[in-house]
Amino acid sequence: MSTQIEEQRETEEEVETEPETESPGERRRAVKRERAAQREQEVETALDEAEETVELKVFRYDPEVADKEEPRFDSFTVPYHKGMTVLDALIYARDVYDSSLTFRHSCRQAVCGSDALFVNGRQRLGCKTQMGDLEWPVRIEPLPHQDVVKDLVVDMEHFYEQMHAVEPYFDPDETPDGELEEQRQTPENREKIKLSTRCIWCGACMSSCNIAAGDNKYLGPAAINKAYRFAMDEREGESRKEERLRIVEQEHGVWRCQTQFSCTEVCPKDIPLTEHIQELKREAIKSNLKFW
Amino acid sequence: MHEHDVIVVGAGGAGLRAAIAAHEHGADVALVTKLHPVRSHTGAAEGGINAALHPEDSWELHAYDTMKGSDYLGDAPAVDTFAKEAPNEVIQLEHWGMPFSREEDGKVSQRPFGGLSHPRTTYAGAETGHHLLHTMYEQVVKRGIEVYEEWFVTRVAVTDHDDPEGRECHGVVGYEIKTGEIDGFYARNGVILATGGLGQAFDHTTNAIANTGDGQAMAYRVGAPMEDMEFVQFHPTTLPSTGVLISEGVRGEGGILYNEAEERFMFEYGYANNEGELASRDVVSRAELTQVNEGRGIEDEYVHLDMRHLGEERILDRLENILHLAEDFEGVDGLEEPMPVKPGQHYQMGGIEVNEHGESCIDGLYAAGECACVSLHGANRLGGNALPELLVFGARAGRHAAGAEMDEPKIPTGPAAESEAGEVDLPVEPGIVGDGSDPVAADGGREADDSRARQTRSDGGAVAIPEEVLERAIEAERDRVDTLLERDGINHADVRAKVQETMTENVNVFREEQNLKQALRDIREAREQYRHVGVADPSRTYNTDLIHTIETRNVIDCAEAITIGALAREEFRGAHWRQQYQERRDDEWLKHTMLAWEDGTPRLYYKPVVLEGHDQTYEPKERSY
Amino acid sequence: MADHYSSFERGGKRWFLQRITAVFLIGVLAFHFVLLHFVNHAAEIEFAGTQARMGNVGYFSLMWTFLVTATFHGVNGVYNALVNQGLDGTQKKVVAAVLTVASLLLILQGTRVALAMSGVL
Amino acid sequence: MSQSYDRGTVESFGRWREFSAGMWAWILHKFTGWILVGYLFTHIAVLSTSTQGAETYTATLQGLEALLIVRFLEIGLLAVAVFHILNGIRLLFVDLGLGLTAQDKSFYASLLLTAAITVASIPTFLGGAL
Repeated sequence: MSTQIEEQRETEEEVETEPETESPGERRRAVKRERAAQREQEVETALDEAEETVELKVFRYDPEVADKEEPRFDSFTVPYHKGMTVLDALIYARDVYDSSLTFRHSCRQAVCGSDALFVNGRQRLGCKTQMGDLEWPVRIEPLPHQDVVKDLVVDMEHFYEQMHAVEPYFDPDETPDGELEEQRQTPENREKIKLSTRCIWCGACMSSCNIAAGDNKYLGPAAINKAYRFAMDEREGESRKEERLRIVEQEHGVWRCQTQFSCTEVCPKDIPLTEHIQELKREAIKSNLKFW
Repeated sequence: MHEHDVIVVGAGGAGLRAAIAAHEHGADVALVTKLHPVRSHTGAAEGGINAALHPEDSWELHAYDTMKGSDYLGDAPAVDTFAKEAPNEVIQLEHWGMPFSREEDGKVSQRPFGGLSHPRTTYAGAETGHHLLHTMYEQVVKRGIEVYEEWFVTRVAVTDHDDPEGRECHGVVGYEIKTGEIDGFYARNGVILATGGLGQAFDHTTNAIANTGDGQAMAYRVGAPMEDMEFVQFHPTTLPSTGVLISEGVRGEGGILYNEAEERFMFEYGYANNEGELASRDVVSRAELTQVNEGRGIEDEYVHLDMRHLGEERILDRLENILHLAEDFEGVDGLEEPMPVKPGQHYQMGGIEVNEHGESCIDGLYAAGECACVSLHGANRLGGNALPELLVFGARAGRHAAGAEMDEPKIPTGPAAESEAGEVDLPVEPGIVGDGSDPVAADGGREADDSRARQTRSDGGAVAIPEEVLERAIEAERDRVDTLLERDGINHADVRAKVQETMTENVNVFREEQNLKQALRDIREAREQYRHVGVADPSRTYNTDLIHTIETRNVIDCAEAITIGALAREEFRGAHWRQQYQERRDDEWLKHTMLAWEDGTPRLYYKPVVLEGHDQTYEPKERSY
Repeated sequence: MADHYSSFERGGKRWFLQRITAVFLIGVLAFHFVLLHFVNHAAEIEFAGTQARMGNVGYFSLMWTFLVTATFHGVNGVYNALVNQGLDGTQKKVVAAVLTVASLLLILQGTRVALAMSGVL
Repeated sequence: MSQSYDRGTVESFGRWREFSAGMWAWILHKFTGWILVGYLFTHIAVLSTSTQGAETYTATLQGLEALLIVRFLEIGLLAVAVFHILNGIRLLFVDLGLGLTAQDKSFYASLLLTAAITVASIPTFLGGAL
């Protein structure tokens, strides 16, 4: 212990004295070189020690950086361990090889919906996709059908606009009088909307949808599912439900769905999106035919 | 420059609730958040929301349970206010459409939870946080509240009076992640920090990667003290590779913990002869780590949580979610093999010192949620108490900032509340490194800290014109970012990893003096290294390298505060366990640990715990369940 | 997006008609194929046989309805496919007009053919 | 400062290799639909010869049927029509919310059934032409 403290003191003294002879910039570069050499060593050992390594082919694009203006794929070799997710591999590549590798991520447990990516030709959440379940090398691209801001980051603005277009908020015909009076909801009704409430706004469904790709005005599976979540909630009341149906039955609403099931297949929360869209179509027809 | 009455930083549960409350009181409010609101980590909360709703239950009982759970380090006015207002907040959420789990009669279900004398935890499946977050974001959309998403707030703009209590907060400086633009958010009434946890100070945490203690660190550096930072809750069952939480429900249903020799160690080593695996979180966490440290861990890292004997049917019925988590995040089939688990950082009880209205000692600077310390949870938070906290105190901060009339607060804040100076034997100097001459100093340096600017101003007076305060803060941030982008330096990730490793190694569940000191030395070294960081990515477009580099500075400040507090507190209370001090010592330690950032150097002092509540005074008793 | 609420006319009715015509067409198309390829082989078709069949009022009306529904179902399908690919604005209006005119011409010509076959013309 | 990269429709649709069952069903339904609507126009055009008299009509039809290529095209037409009908039935069930979880299997079933019916009808179509 004591020796460690002394070593520590020495380094501190160095810090105190060295700036006299070296400029901060020089020192910084020296430290950087030292760290870089050390890091290279560490990476080599890590790659040697790892029983397996896996190659990532990652889409790169940055409108501001000369050699990234034209999109390209970069390869990273990452040591593999059991349980490694696509997100883990990307973080390794970024922290060890290239700190400019850009992607959204936060919770790492499939609830924040930040890291929907196009992995080996399919929309998946990076954090809940096991590297071991994929074919190697693993190709990672930003979500298709959305503009790329940089590397794996896509512009989500349009997705959010569509979500907001369905008036995605609880808005009952009437609320209970008493301050501590709750609205009643049957367990069956809660069960009916349960799956639809699981949406994490990751955008995988929208990206997988051929119709949304061609028709920019199409509300898309996520937004329609959001409308379903409220239209089917018995607490809101009949007149609000009618209004909600009117929103989704516009020309670029539910009718555009061609039941390709691509959204349902990629949904990381297993929401039966196509089923919900179909049910809203029937609800809309029923409410318009009236005699059903 | 953007201008609003109230600026809320962070759009998780507390931020959204605060924004809605301020909006309802007529304020022009805006949310500024580094993530899109629905990406906030409130969404990861599983368990539920405690509130005394049943006629047989009462807020007094909830308050008593909370106070007992806090190991008598909670402040009674906060605890009472919390327990009284939680029911209204829960019903409010229900009125906003939250899909609570329901009883047959259509009423909101409530279930029992650890440390509660009555089943008062309302929930929405095992995804309560997700539903709470989305329900409130939807209400924000309904009200048309402005949201600046993917704007990273890097600094709080505060006047530079010598005494922190004389300072006023006039806004924040934000960095738009997509474009690299730096701009000011001028707050006419107040700034509410609701930035959440600091789990990234540890390398194994249930927290999101975005939980880097930004609010705590920013407030700390402009003079709002940090309170009780040593109290960190560790959850005993998290997956080793990712830190994903495996709910207590597995052990509740009968899951068993085994060591490498397949011994049921909770009993065989006598850690909890009665409760076994179901002993309280801190006891189980300590038992697991003891096994690992004594060489009986699997791969020297974790233990096994086995639920196979429960049978496929029961597992699928009650714990299906757990199967998915183990499969998706660890590649383990819980029906076929035991799941690896180890303790992980889960929740920070301490934070920015505020009163019941969410006010810090700096005028116009508020904090709510996990980044704040009211103090409600004291030394240990009960399960299901975090979500109601962010509702109650988020709403109160929003109302107060919007100018609502409220009672005189009973919890004192700021240096004036000091009851005694603190003394702690530190192995290295804490706080900033060097003389602070590094201009923008990736380190933050004395320049980045308003106190230095105050001392160096040629006219010697305090900058008091609000716009000027913000302008100067914007300039400082532009300098900082320019320098980081232009200069050559090391990757922040190395520095962050160093801090995280030492925190997990030395300031974990077990706290021994020499380890805490080692952590402080490592943190010091990390500060040294941080002076040499640079951002390799030259782009202004979505530069996460830059964002993470700035966050790492916040992580360092938080880690240091936790460690100093842990070294100072010489007793065993709640989540804080010291090897040399195995008892709670009420005679000496019934007080809050406070850290004030004075000219770049943390100063330790204490303030008394307020045990006098609204109707009753709490008597510290032995905490046994 | 949500500022104009559309009525049933905007898409729902055509969607519904597409399904109703589909149900009808499934039966009639199958019948048509079986009758004119399996019962009567296409190669053996003569005007006389056609005239005999079309002389029957029931068969005539079935075939004429077949023509109309098939035209609607087909042309509406084409229009939907184009709209799905993002057809919009003036272009969309032009396409709608062209397709409507084409449909009407087809039905008109089809009717003339049918009348000729039944010997009325 | 901020601009984004639009990958364009072509690149988006270059992803057909990664299509799943439901997407293939959609593509095939559209494709067969286009053929059928095209055939409808052609069919009426051919039948229009009836307005020029019985002989012209009979001669045109039998002349066409004498061509082997037409016989093969007819087999193709049958395949197209059968698939469109079967998949159409599948889609009607989907619209009614029935059997959604088996939507991929019902697509494969439509394909197999189409193939079977087509193969079985070859003798009838080619009868007399060879």
